[in-house]
Amino acid sequence: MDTARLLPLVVAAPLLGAAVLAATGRWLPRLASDLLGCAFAAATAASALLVLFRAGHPGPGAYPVEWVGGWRPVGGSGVGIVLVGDPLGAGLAALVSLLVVAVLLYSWRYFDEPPRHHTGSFPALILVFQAGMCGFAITGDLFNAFVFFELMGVAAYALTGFRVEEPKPLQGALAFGVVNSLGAYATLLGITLLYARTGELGLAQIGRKLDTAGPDGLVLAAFVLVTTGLLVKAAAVPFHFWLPDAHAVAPTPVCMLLSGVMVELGVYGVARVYWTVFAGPGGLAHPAFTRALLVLGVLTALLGAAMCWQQRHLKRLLAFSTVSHTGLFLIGVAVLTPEGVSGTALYVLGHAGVKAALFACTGVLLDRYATVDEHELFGRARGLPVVGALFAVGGLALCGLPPFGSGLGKAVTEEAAGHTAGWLPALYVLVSAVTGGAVLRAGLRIFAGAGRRPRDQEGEPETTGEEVPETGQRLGRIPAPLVAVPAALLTASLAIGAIPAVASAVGRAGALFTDTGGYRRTVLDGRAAATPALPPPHWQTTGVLLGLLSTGLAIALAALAVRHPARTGRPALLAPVRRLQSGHIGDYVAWLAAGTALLTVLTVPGIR
Amino acid sequence: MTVLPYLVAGWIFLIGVYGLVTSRNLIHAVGCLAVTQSSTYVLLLAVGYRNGGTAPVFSDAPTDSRVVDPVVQALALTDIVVGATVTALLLALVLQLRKRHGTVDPDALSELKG
Amino acid sequence: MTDVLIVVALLLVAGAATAAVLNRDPVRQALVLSFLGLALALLFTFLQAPDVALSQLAVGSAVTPLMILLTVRKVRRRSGNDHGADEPAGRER
Amino acid sequence: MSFRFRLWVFLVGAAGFAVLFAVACFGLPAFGSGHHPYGVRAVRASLNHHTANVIASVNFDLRAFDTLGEETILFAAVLGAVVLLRQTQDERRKTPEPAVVHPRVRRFALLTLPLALLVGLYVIAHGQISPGGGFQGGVVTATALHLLYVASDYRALERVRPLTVYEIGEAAGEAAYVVTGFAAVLAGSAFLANVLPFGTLATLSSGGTVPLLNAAIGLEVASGVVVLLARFLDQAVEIEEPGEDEESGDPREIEKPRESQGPGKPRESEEPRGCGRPKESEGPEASGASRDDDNRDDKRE
Repeated sequence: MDTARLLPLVVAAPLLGAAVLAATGRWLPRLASDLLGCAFAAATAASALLVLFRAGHPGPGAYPVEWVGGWRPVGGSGVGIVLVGDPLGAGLAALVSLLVVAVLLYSWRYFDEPPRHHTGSFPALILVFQAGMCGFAITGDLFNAFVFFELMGVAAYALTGFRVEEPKPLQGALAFGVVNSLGAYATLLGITLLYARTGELGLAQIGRKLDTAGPDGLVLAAFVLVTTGLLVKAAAVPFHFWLPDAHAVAPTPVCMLLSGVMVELGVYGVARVYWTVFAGPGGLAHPAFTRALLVLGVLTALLGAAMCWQQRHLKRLLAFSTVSHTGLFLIGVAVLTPEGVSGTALYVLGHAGVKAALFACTGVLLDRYATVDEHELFGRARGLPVVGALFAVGGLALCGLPPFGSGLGKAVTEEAAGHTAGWLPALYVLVSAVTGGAVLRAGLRIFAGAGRRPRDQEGEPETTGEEVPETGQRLGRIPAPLVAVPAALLTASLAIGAIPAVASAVGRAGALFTDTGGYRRTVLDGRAAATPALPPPHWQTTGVLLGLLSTGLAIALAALAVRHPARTGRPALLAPVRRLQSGHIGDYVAWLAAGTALLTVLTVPGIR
Repeated sequence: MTVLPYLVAGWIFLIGVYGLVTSRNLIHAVGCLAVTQSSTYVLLLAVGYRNGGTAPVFSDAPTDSRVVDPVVQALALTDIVVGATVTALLLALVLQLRKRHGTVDPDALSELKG
Repeated sequence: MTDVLIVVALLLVAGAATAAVLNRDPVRQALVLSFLGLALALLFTFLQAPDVALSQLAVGSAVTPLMILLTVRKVRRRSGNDHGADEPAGRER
Repeated sequence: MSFRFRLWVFLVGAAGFAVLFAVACFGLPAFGSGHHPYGVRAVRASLNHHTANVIASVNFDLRAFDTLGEETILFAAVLGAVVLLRQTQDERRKTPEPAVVHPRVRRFALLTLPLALLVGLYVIAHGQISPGGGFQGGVVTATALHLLYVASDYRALERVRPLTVYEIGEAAGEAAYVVTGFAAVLAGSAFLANVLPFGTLATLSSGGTVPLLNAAIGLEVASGVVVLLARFLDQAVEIEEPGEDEESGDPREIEKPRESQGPGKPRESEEPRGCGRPKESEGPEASGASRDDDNRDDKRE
């Protein structure tokens, strides 16, 4: 069978699993429903990997392309929906699927008490979430992308609010739902504008039609509106406010998926839409795109890092570190080079493993001590050396320590970004050091009881970390999956950076991804895109040194903070920034509107 | 007339967002979100309309009669279902929030700050 | 003639949407939303989209307002009680 | 943020959006004059597959994959609502009190009920040849069932609404759609390909797999909406939190304005609801079917 035939199955298989679980879950014992969920997720991962393997090996046609329902285009115009298994898209689908398998294994012993009579509902929702994310990664149709965008949204809102007994998850899920839905509607308005102009819905078709005329206000509006929704998902400043609220309160296994891959899919969407639709002469000029994403990326990275440092709620701290890293990913996309894209892809791969592992460790703390508050946990987890070690390794990997995948990604991306603006590598080092340092600081305090006990500060609004365990009662003994899964994730992240074959495959993926004409020809004409010959991304001396520098800085920051909690805790300068994160849905929506205006202002020169 | 339907869609979107920003009741906010979404239906169908076109449903033999664009109608259908389900889910969240927080006033939700 | 009908329906929709937002009471808003659903269905009929009109009628003017009303009822049922019951269940703040 | 500041942030954003969108509007083809290459191709493709309703063809044939995603959104939302609106440990159920209903209301509702059900099923069945289809028909069918609530009371509705069946029906609809897609793959074609004979245009069996997928959606939507509304009704009528007072369990108090719009529903003289239907309450399903819902048995004293 043609490998391309497997593409729709990457979406359909988890859906079938979800339907089976929803129907039979009530009669299945917990173990059976978990096994079933894992089996379907693993089958999906296998087919995604098969597609990826096929896409990674040049043959007739550079990568698998499948028209659902067999509606192949005639003369470059079709009526169907196309799924494209280019290495980057298929790779993301594989990453999503593998992470879902890890998450399902992790939650094996996690929720002690699933909702009665609905045992299968948690794995079923996770499978639907997986289908949405995989579909979004491999679709080559703009409206279809919107459908999957909404699908992953709906599944994610429900999963975020899963623990209805608690007030915080509900509030976080609501902000998440409202802001993301609004972003999605903006995207749909943009899609409609593009349809009115071109009369097409496929990415490749729209791009071709747009290039028959020059850019104008309509194209600009379409770009801004479509990108708004994707940037909301990517949590770029000022669309980011929902993310910490949602990620801090969702059940830990869900956090692993939200921070590990869902947010990154927003970045992927921005890059995908730009490269396939707007990168031609009829789209948005390259300098305008670079400027807009660079501004948003830098703001996001700095604000995320500043907020991350000030958190004492561990999951919130990790959530802000995700915001900050998303900023770095956006910069990697903004520079518009194949190196930038492949570096970012490596960074995302490495980051997914590391961030998921860190959340997994935090989940252990939550279920053991009923809190994820850095101050309250001070020195209490001395008895968990293995978890502590994993947490520390995760913190170091987050700083970009060679040879972790996150380190390689950071090195390659900052090298690529350095060609656009010389100061960008410094930003990468600074942001990695601050976010990694915050994680290390928390790790030192919690697992080693290092330094002095931090005191609570008065007068400032903040989210403390008292929570109710997600397991039925507090854990006495730590079940094996809760430790094995983060260990495996960190190992995978290490492997991504250490095995050169991965890097060269990602390098090829980045080159194919940025070949606008090649994508359109492969999709519409069935002609193979020539694989561009580029040196594969690899470790360079500067990258290694900068990685070591950011790691060293992070350790120094952490040590300083542990030693002098009062002076390094919370600069008064940043108090107004803190207050912006108000938890108020109206505020977040207002910022979304303002962000759309900002994006417009930044991109206006691109149509002249 | 040539741009009125488009402008109406834009107006509905903006007024819905205004409602979300100024809302003092989360149920009302969810209603405003539904309003915002109806702008997308209006824009979709306005884009697909053709002067003098009929509905793209044929009774028997295919004729040469001019029909409006069926694709946007299919998209709008999808959109409507999406909107209703999102509304349902958000209302469920508000309902539980009311139980756990004792309020549906966004100004009074104070658990997540900073 | 069709154009006039479309313009009227458009203005009706714009007015209903505005009213739905400005009615701050959820119950009244649900009723206006129901009316907005009807107006949209009318507009879609004039725009030659009977399929969409039908689903808008079923979803927009029946199911969505109904869900809002049920939510309001649940919410109101609590606030109608004595003040003590209005506090969050079993939780100190 | 203060209300003032928030409003200013919004106004700045809204101004930007308004300018952007207005510029775009004037760049669009004038209303009613655009060219629609995709639309034209879709009409041709639909007629080639003998599907009279082009929208059904787009939804269930050309862009059937979109509809799979859309169906799944509903599926996920229902699953999510079931999870979010579950009865938590600290809540209990109370038996809804028999309500009073005017005989004319009951007669009206009982007459409309079969009619509405029939219309719903008709709309589902004719999806490929006339306006309507699985979605519209599904919603109508689901809403029609709730006329029983208007005609009698919540317990009567619960008896005809064994939720387990509907929850399975929903999952079955979702699975049927995916399995139809897989069947095409097994037949050697692409996923969701229309591999069945197309039949004669404008007959019930025309369109190949379109009626099948349409029926799957109909099943899913009808069951899904029933489950969804049931969850909200449960919360509104039955589930009680600690500290919540006993009160009358009839949400129609706030629905009055809606009802008063309809003709033939005066409420002057009322009789106790439920009295008119003693047969039902003694039927076999009264003990069995209504008990499938979450742990009703252990919560009801």
